Amino acid sequence: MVKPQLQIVTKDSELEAGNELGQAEMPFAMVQGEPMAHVPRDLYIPPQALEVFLEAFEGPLDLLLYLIRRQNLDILDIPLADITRQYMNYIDLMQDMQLELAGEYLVMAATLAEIKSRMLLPRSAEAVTEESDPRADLVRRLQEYERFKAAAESIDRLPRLERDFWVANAHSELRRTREQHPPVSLDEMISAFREVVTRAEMFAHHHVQRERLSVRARMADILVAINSDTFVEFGKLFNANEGRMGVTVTFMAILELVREGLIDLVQTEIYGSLHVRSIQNRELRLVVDNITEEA
Amino acid sequence: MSQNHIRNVLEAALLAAGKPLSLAELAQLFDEDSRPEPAELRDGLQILGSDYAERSVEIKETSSGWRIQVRQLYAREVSRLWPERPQRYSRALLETIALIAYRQPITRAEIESVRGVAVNPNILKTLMERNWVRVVGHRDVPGHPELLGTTREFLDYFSLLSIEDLPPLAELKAMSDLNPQLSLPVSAEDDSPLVDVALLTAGLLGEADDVAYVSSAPVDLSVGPCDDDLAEAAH
Amino acid sequence: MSQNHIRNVLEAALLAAGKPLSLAELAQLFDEDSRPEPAELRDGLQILGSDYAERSVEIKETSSGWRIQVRQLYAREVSRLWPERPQRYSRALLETIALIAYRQPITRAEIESVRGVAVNPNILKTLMERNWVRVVGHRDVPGHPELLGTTREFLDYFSLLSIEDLPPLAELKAMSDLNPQLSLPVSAEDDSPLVDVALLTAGLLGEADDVAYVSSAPVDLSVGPCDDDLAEAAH
Repeated sequence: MVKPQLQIVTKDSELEAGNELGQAEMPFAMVQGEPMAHVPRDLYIPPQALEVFLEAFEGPLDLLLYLIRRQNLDILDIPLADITRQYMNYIDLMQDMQLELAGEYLVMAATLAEIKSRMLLPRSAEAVTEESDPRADLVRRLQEYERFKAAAESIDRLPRLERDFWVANAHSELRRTREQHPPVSLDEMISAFREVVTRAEMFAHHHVQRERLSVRARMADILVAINSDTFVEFGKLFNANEGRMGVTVTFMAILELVREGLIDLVQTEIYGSLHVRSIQNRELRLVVDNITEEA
Repeated sequence: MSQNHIRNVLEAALLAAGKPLSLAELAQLFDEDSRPEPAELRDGLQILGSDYAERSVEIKETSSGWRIQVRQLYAREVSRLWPERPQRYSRALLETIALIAYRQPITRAEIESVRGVAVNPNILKTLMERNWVRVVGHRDVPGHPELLGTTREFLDYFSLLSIEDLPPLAELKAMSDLNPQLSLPVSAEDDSPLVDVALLTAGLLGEADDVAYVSSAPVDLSVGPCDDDLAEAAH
Repeated sequence: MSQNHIRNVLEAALLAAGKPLSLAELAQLFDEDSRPEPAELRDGLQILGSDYAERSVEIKETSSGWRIQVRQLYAREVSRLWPERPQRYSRALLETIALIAYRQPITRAEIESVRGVAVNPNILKTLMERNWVRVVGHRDVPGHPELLGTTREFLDYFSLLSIEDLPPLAELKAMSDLNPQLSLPVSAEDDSPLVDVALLTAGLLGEADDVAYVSSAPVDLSVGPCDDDLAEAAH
């Protein structure tokens, strides 16, 4: 098993590291050994949040809209070069982080590059009409998408059943006696189950790529959650809402921490509950793979 | 038949059914020889509604008929019955249903082209299982893709009488709306409207912003007759 | 708090629930700082009952609490709501009952995560009305979601003595035959250990109590590589 790059940095070495990198200019991510310092400041996203960030977008149009709206720009008058550069930066960042990127994002990158190159070409005055503005089609798509994005939000705000109001129901004995229940065969039910399991398996494959959870990130989370003064109940470290995979990642993270001698796992009685305590010295500061945890 | 009796049969049926009932279904409730006229049924529903004026429920007409529903006023209290928070719909699902609702009949490919991403099959499945969306036909193009539309259940869920009751879509603006800005007299900075050859050698994604503006700025676009074309193209 | 308000909240909840609610459940509906005493609740129910004197419904106390029910007087009319011939169950319903049977106890969210689509509340309602499914407890996670299980009636219907008599899933297991080599030992390029697909597919057929496994396994943990433990846990 490859040892995760988890290191304990003492105060001294932390100072060294600080001097070397410059406290303010600390790279926020290491990609293939290179600090990612070239990404503009306004693009800063903590690496762990990047996946969440990517999932926050419904696709390339949504990402473009975000870039435009963030600067209070009008869709009709996009500074294309600027927006294209920002868009490319995000794409590069996502690829560097090895996030699975939907092909649509790359298609949009190509489209932007094409529009931009067309805008660089000199055109005769007569030929320049709105139609020939290379941005026109993109603008139309952005506007159209934005309309439906807004429509989706307004549908979400409509009062709806089971959230804002409920259908009134009164008990009726008749319902029981009158309603005919359709017959179901055992075979029918088993084949339904077989199908759902098969489908779930396919779904699982699809999901894994989107929700890769890093064990190292989880190790950091755990170390943040516990301290050396008090014991934390083992079970409290797990969040059942994350499902089997999340629980497993947490479990693996705990195993790693035990192996690294970073935490203490204590069981006071047989079959009693387990408790976890950090055994790191309070003088020490943990640096997980160059991701600095803000104190 | 007394109005009170009609009112009570309507109330009994609506509360027992727990779903909207159409006037035709309501009429079926009564014995054949004393079946009220639609007007009488409407009167009965009206009376029921005014009886409920001070109550926790109201009578509401939705797409597939009439139903009695608990007023939104009591949502805070009633929702405590179900500690699990109500289901939230993902943006992808909401955008998909919005496109189907406003643009129906629509194919999956058309949804994808507006949203710019592939439609997750699970979303369509959820929408169909909820009976919000159904296949209403096939487009007469190669492959005969399915045309999707919304159902009455969808309208019922959001308490809408018809699809026209959906919130209006935002207006589209044509690019020429911005032309006054673009056609301003050329400023001192960029008084050379011609593109410098050197700029062409600049990296594709380099500092070419100005060029982009210059090349589209000097022409007076406001006379262009293309507003309509664009608006049309957008439809 | 006004009697009217109490009465309306009670009515709203009873009609929204469509099933009996106990005095304790009814008390929970109100804000903590203005929660009525049991006596006040009883008064509210009393008032509701007398309001219904001339109506199609009545309020009734049953073993599990209070409910609003349609008066027998309207049985003839109301019975016309329901068709004589049975309809068929949807695929979605069959998959839901199958999952509840094989994976019980299971929450609605868990069903949704396996099926990949939202569970239509009407499906659970139908299954509960048929008395095939019941709430067997609550999962000890935020929101305390209901755990669903099958009933004796369900077993009786299929002539099963116990849930173990359901046909084994041997073939299913063979199908998703999981690779015991979880990708814990990571490759050189990618030193961030990612969870393998096998883990997840294993989850499909496993039990949901990972934590229980985890907490009973810790003795060996310090020893070293945990592949085996994990593979076991995954089973």
